[in-house]
Amino acid sequence: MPESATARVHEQVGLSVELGHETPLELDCGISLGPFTLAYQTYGTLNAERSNAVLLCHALTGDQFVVGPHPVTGKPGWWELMVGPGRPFDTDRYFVICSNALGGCMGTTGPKEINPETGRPWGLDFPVITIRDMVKAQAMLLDHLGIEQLFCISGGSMGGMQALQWVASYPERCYTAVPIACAAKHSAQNIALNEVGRQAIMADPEWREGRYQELGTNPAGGLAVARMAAHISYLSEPALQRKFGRTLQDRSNVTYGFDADFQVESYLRHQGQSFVERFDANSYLYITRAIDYFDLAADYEGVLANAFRGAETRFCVISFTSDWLYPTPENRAIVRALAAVAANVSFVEVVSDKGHDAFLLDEPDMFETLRGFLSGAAARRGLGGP
Amino acid sequence: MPESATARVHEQVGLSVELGHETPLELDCGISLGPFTLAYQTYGTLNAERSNAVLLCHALTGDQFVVGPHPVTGKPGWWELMVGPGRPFDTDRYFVICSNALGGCMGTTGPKEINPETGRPWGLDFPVITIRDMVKAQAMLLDHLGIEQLFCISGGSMGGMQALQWVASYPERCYTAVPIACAAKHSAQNIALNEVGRQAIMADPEWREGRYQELGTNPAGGLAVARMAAHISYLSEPALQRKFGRTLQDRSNVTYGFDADFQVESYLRHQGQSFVERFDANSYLYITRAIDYFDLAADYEGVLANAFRGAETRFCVISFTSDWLYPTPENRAIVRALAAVAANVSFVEVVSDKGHDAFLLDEPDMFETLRGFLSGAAARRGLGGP
Amino acid sequence: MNAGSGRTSARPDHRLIAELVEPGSRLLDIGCGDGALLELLAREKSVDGRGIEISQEGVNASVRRGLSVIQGDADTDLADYPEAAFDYVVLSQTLPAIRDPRGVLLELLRIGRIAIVSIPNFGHWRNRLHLLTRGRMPAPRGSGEPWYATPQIRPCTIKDFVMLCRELGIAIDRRTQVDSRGRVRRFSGTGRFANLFGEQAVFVLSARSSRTPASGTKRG
Amino acid sequence: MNAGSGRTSARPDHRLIAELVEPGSRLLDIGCGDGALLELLAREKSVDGRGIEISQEGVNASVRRGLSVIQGDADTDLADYPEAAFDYVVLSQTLPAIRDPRGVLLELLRIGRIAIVSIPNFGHWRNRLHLLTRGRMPAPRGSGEPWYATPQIRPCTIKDFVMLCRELGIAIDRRTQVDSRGRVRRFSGTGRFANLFGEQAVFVLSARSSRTPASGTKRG
Repeated sequence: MPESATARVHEQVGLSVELGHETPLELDCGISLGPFTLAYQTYGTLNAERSNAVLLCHALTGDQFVVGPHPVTGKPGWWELMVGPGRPFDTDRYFVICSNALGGCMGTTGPKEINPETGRPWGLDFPVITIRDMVKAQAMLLDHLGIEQLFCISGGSMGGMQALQWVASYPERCYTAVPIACAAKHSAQNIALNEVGRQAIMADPEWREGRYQELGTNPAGGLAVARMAAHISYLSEPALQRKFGRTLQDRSNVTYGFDADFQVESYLRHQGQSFVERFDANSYLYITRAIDYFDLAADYEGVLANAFRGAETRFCVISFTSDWLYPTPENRAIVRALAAVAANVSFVEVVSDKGHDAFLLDEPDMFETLRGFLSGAAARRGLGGP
Repeated sequence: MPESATARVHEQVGLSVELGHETPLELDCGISLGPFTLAYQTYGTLNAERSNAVLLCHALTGDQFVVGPHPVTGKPGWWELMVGPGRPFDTDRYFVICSNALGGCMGTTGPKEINPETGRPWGLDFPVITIRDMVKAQAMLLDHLGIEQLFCISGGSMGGMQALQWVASYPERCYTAVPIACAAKHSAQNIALNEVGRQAIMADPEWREGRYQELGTNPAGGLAVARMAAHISYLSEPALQRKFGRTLQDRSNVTYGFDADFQVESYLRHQGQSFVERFDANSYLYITRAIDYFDLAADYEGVLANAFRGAETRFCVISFTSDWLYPTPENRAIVRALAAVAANVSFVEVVSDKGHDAFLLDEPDMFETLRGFLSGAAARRGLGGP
Repeated sequence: MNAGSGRTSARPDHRLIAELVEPGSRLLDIGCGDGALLELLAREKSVDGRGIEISQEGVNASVRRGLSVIQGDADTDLADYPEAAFDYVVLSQTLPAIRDPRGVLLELLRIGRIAIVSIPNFGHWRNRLHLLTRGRMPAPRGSGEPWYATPQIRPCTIKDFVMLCRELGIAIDRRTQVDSRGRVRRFSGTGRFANLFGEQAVFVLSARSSRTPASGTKRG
Repeated sequence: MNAGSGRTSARPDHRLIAELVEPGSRLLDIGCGDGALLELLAREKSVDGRGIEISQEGVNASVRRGLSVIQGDADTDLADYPEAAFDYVVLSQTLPAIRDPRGVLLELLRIGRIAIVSIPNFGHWRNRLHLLTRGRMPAPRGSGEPWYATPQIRPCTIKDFVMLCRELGIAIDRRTQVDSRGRVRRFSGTGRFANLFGEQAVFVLSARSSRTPASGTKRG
């Protein structure tokens, strides 16, 4: 396989730092990782008091390019609507940071990168990582940047899980936390969905037990199928119905064949195809596994509330009515746990038919909620207006 | 590839008939198919008036073995709880017929069978078929058996779609119809789910453009992934949660690897593995395609009610609260269309957390409803008690 | 079939409705419960009946009797039926639980030529709702539940109902009350005393030719 | 902050509650609407307040004010809070819309030391529900909606409420009524005349040491 597009660009764009030279990252699996690279982007300016930093955590297939254009795809960033001057995460007011998750494939150390001990790509020799490991790595980045306390930790989906883990691991470093469309644990159905994706990749003969980079093959077929299966879970039935219904693709009648007769089929195939151009199959295995393993309560005697006991962080939890990956009851379970320790929490269920992906889309109620929450908190924190 | 298990057994067990010698089956795609084989099973005895016949239609991955043991798997039949002496479809009272769907792989003509024109397996040369084609083939079977009118046409999921098509195509041949957990059209989300399955099969290099039988390969990996993805859609989140939750498989801690740590993973892998032993990959492509194409209203000026206008068939429509593949609103749309032509219809939404597969499981409310409906109709039809 | 025993055991309001209905007609019973009225009408009047019922138990009991009953409710499911699909539409004791009584009344007379509406008084009504929502028999009259345990409803008096019909231009062709002992008394004139002693009232309604408020109607 | 203008514009019932609350205390406002009471209490009494509100508009307005408000309702969400989490729990004008008023009252005094419950009279209540469900301002008093357009509720009189507190062993420590002109009058004795002229009533409740019915209580 030719060196992938992502490998070509990540040295050219964005920031990165090598961490864990002196003190390695102690992973949950028991392995010490260090040194390792964390690739990240920042937007806005850190104020003199270093009190206006916002750390945004990306979802499964996201990366550090919150605002575009994306160096590989040329497309807008994944939270373009949320971050920028005048946006809820106002870059005239806040210093926004986003790092590529540990195990990712946009410059941060992951299975695609070279294992310094062997000089070959890590592949399946890369240690299995957890959401807590990702958060530990981010905390090391903040140490490097000299940021003691975040004004806000936020993210959607897996990013929201990281926000929860942040408060659990470092409550004093989180002035506010905004977990969106997420859960404190991955459900059986969600583990099953991730497992289908992994099986699709591992069933692809070109995957070669994860050694496809060395062996010059490319499990693109399996990765595309994994993406397609996952993508269905990101959308709601009403959204698919409205967007595509049973509309045919560039034809007036069905063809009685296996081409993409329906628009929804060609949309899905496109999703699969464009994904393999920017994502690494082994990274997909590792990051889905980290999500499967996430069960915050399990680290606290099975009582989620204990994860937040004593935290003075102000929370704003947001869910979406049509999200069936992390439905409102999962988000409400977080709110419930916070209420149980009388924590400071706001909660809004946004009415939307756009499914899980709503957190990435134009949802005025989400923007309004966040804007209000952040402004109120910023005033308390003594952060001036823009 | 060695001749598959299904190919080995279907000559030994069950009934089959060659149809379409004189008048071939005119398929919706424009091709004439004939002669072709229909494999079927019967249970109970046809009465002298030939008025007690019940035709049951199986779902995507089902077959004619309604009552077990299944000749390939040795397991019970798919509707064991519904069919038999004293069951709702009481074989002491009714003559129950079930045929393997056209395009299937348990003895009926399909892509796995030999194309008489070439002497080789049909593979992708098999014409793309529709739900209506399946129903036409069944009608030819009834002609062969000398059955003018069915006392009842019934089935769940794709079987329910066939029941609807039966009334639309042959209203006078259906005294009653019981479509369960189905829809009058396949939604965008459902087309997307089927497409993921097809892409998983077609992305498997061993699929060889559908010529795997001749070339001695086996797209088992792709077919297993297809089954796994589909299987998730058959279960509800609460059912998965109750059955598996985050319980680990034969271990006390996660292994930080890609083995099946969670029970739900090994369950899903087992579902995929056991499916490939009894099902043909090309059949999966053809039958999912037939389901995608199903849109009963489209054949009636876009007005579903027109499909049932004038039918004197008595309907009993049943849905399940936790079915997200064919949710209650889809079933209710059928009821609505029937109401619009003032047809004779009963409708029950059974409260169940078992998801789409509830129609195959022990659901006393479903049994009670059906028992009552069939008894009432049998009395009107002049069928004596058992 | 033992029509005699059926006749003896029928509820007074069912018997009253059965007397109103032409033999062989098409009828929809909204809130048909266990199908007792539909069965009575099929047996004694050869009525071609359909039912709508919200409770699973009711639908099952009805289907078991061989009746055609849809699980659903008046607020959402009447729109499915074509105009003039039925000769009669019966709305039995469920009006106070309906979210949009105004819309439903208009629907009754769109899909049916004649609507038969029975209005329970509040006490009776509370008992019935209790049955519907708890699945138990109502407590004996007088031993009512405390206020905080009753279902949430919208009380409607007979007078309220008459005023609404007038506003909608619906003609009240006949009006009968059944008292607590099952005795029937018929009203044709004013409704002044109706609220005082009616255990329940049964109204036979039809659409006026014009929907404009009928100013010439006698005032109740 | 302009406390003066805030003081002038505050609703009479909010002002009354503000007078009852100790400075610096922890308070939960159930059905907090746009957060006006919580903001008043934070500003004037340094109260550490939380809110529960069912409407999206209300939650958004509250969160925009920097308040901590959860979208939810009293029937399901009070169970999440630990015992004695708050000094005060306020239930403002929402009792008649609650499915299980009995359970909710007990919850109030589990999670809070003192409960402040305001009961609207039926007319006022109808207006408020109208606002909640339609998102419009209530029609001027007296021009009420017709019966069939009102939301379904469970009417509760002040007397009903007093009886329920007695049954649950809840002490009524203080009771105040606000009439239609916003004038406050305080009651301590019987509730005989309360239903007749109270525009709304505000009760201050606490748990009795024993939950057995207090037979020695004066009858209302």
